[in-house]
Amino acid sequence: MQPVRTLAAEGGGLRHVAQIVSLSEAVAETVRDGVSLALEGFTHLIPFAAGHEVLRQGRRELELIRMTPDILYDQMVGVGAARKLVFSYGGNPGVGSLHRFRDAVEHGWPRAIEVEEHSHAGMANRYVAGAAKLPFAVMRGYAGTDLVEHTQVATVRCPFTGEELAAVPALRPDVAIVHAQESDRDGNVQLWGIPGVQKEAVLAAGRAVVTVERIVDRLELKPGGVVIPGWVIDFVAHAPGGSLPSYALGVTERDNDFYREWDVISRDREHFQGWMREQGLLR
Amino acid sequence: MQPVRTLAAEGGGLRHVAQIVSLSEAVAETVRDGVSLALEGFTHLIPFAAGHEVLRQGRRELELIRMTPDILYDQMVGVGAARKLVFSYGGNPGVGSLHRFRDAVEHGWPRAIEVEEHSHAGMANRYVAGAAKLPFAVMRGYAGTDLVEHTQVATVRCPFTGEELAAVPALRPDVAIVHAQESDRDGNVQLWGIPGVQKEAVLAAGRAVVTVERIVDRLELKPGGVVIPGWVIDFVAHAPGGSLPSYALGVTERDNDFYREWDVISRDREHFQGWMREQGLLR
Amino acid sequence: MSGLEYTNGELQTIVAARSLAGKRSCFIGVGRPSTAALLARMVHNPALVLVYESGTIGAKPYRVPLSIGDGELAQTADLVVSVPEMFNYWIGPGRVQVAFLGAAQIDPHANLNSTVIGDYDRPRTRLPGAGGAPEIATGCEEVVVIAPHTTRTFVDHLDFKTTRGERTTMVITDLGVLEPAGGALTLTAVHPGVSVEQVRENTGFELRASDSVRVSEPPSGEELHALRELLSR
Amino acid sequence: MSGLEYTNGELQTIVAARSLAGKRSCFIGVGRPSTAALLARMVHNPALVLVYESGTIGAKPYRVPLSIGDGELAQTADLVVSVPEMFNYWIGPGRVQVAFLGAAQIDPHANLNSTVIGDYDRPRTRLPGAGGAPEIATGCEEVVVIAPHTTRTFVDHLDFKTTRGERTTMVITDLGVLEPAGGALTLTAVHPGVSVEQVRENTGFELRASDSVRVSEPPSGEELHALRELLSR
Repeated sequence: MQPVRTLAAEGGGLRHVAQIVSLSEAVAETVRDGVSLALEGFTHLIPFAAGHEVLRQGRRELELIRMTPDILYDQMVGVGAARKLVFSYGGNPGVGSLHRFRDAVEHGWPRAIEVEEHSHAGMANRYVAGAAKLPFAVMRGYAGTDLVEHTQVATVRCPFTGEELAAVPALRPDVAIVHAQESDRDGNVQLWGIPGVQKEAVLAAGRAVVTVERIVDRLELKPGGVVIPGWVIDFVAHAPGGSLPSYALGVTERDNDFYREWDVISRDREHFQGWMREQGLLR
Repeated sequence: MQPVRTLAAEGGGLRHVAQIVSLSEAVAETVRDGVSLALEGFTHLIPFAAGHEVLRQGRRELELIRMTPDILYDQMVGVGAARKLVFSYGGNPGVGSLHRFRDAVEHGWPRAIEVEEHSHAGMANRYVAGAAKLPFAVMRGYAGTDLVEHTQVATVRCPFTGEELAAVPALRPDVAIVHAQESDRDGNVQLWGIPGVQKEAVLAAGRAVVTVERIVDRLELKPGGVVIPGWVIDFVAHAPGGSLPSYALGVTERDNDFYREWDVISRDREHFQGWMREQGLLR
Repeated sequence: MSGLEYTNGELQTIVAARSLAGKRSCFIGVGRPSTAALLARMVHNPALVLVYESGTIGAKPYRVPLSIGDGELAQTADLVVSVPEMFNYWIGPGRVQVAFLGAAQIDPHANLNSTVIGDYDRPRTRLPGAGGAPEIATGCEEVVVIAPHTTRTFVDHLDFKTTRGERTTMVITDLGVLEPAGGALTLTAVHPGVSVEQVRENTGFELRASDSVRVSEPPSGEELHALRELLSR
Repeated sequence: MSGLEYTNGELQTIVAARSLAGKRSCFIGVGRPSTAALLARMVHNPALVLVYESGTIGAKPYRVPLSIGDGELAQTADLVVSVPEMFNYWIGPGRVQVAFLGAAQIDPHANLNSTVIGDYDRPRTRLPGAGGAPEIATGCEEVVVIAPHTTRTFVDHLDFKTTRGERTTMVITDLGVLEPAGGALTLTAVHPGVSVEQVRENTGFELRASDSVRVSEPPSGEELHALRELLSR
């Protein structure tokens, strides 16, 4: 792997052609203390390796954005890397609670954390608006729930029918990182299987990083393949197995046992810290 | 081909499972005089056979909706089947004018026709709103153009930033007909190549018909394949070559010569009528 | 009456599966709802379309998935769509008929709480949050809630109203079945061996019972066999 | 100076192709814009990303396509997206750098008319309409207009303002090149053998000329050969 042609950035939101770099370079170049950071992947293709690299580099005060925080954000919140969490479902899917997330919200351990929560439909539409560079999205939802008082949502009236609808503000993370099965040497990326909101997250973000299972000479379009061209990505990094214990369809398998095991590891503060230290994710 | 299991229609916008019927049955069951009818397909997969069947059945007073009227609507407008045309680009792509469309608008021949025009972005977002069953869509556009005075567009203000944006009303055609490469025997449809707004048109419409090149035992997902499940389709009809002189990627080829020839056929009223009679499209 | 031994949890799943007979499509999360929907496809309704919020429509999993995004769901689905498309084109417009939802708290109007126990800003228990529930509950035609029957779950006032209850047609618990009547959830069935009194004791609000409370049909041999076979996969 | 024979139409295409040197992506319609963009990929900028509103991004057609939806565009594209996605995720947010547009009328501010000649309700000539142009012209960073140079095309007042001219950086005609300066299109170059006076005679508004009107570089042998080869495919 070597860097590909790089064109100077110009105005208008156009980006460089993606550079293929190491994961540590990609993270060091984009993720600074205090940024808003979206690591997306809906159950599938969760960018664990990238999130762990953020922790290895010791980043703190992050605004972490993710529809489904999952184990990855439980780990990041648990070591105190997050100032704020923006999300729509903070559970360990099929297992139960995210204990570190709960501990942070319930007891402020290891630090207090600001929470902004939405419904899935709200978060998805916030990403859609961000990808379209519109300031907001219109949807039916939120009305009649207590979410209205506790999150960023407003109403707009349809100018044709008079119906009142919900408006959610665009999500524009400083940085988005997603994981995909493959890229070519120009940083064009393909992912397949459950696509989640990864394309939207990349397009909504100020800077985008994609970690990939493999780098190939030429992308062959797959059934269900979602292609993201290299010129809307800043960095591509080779990170085989980079979504484990989540999975990359056709390449790795979800480690369901680890999802269950996490319930035990994360339940206790010291057990959690010990495990994170062993993994080099906490100093 | 035989009808598949049909469940009784119930409330809530849920439909029957698609019935596989002949093209003439599909059109007779759905297209009545006066309906709003969207025949979609963006250059690719234009449902010519279905549109011709509408003419063979003598339907009139139609509100014809299509982003790019193309030869098909030139034919339908030219025989006087349309009361109104809703569109965004009325040209013969790469060739020039649609002469029958022009004659109708410029001279009211063979009848006066009401016109409602939008930009492509506006039409596309109108279909998106229709598919989502929202009353309108928000976009940037229209502002500062004369379209504002001559079409259905309004403004909404972003409740978060105060920015004023364009609002376009949802499109909800009574009937949508699209063409696809294949369906299975349950009426699940797959199309690939340029997908246009076909999925949106089907989902936005009150009733939906899909004509297909072939009916197979089992759909195999193709690269770029867009699947529309049979339970949001009313009728599937076998119509091989049904998008010619447009094309179905991988099955038929675009008849570019006919697109050029149409310029000659359509330029003159009598030549046009003679040709349409020969084809059985005008009595 | 089969005379078979079973748990009330098993019967709860079986009753939920029965509610999907004759239905066209069902939106499901993980856990018991997923088990019930797979059981429905095995026993009552092989054509039932399963929809998971991960974007898999028409999934045909052989095993009960641990997560809503398991690979098997994508591989067996009729189509797989993005999350925005799932909510905007499929859930929102009401294209999915029945939704199975769970909750930590349920009030007499079938409103649900899955956000916090206690005060929002200083919660006693922070729950996972809304997920897809608010828009699923207003988008789908019918909502079936599946929940354990305790006084902690069935409460007079929710600590947080995450999801509206207007479209709820049935609440299936390990003790019986509640249905809305006259604006409030009403006990319409008890599982065999459960008394109305026992259900009331486990309900945190004043529970009305219908004039003729039914007794749930116990599991048939086929149902029980299929359920156990499914869970052993 | 090559001394080669060529038409001003050929030079117009070649000048348009040159404008794409160093650019990253270009939105193109059919006809001369398509020819120019393909020529740019052959001669000046093999990495240029071609975007057609049919949804094909990174198309690499061997022949000049007749329609924006020809099969070859889909088959050679890096990705193919739906029309809504094209406008909402790619054009609207400004991800495409340059747009080539045509028009039936152009005013001094580079506003374009492609809707009607004459009154809207009783048009003398009904044109195709807006298509993608209004949002392309406000979404892309730079707009290059390619048009024939006649008094019918360059007019003081448009019969219909279809598309706004603020982002237009260049109008390339068969007589020369106009660029915005001080709020109005100004003649900055004439093609070889064309006088400033001749351009003025063919412009329906008072045309300013820059202090130093350049003469367009005539086609190089490579450019002319590539263009003719392209059109013979």
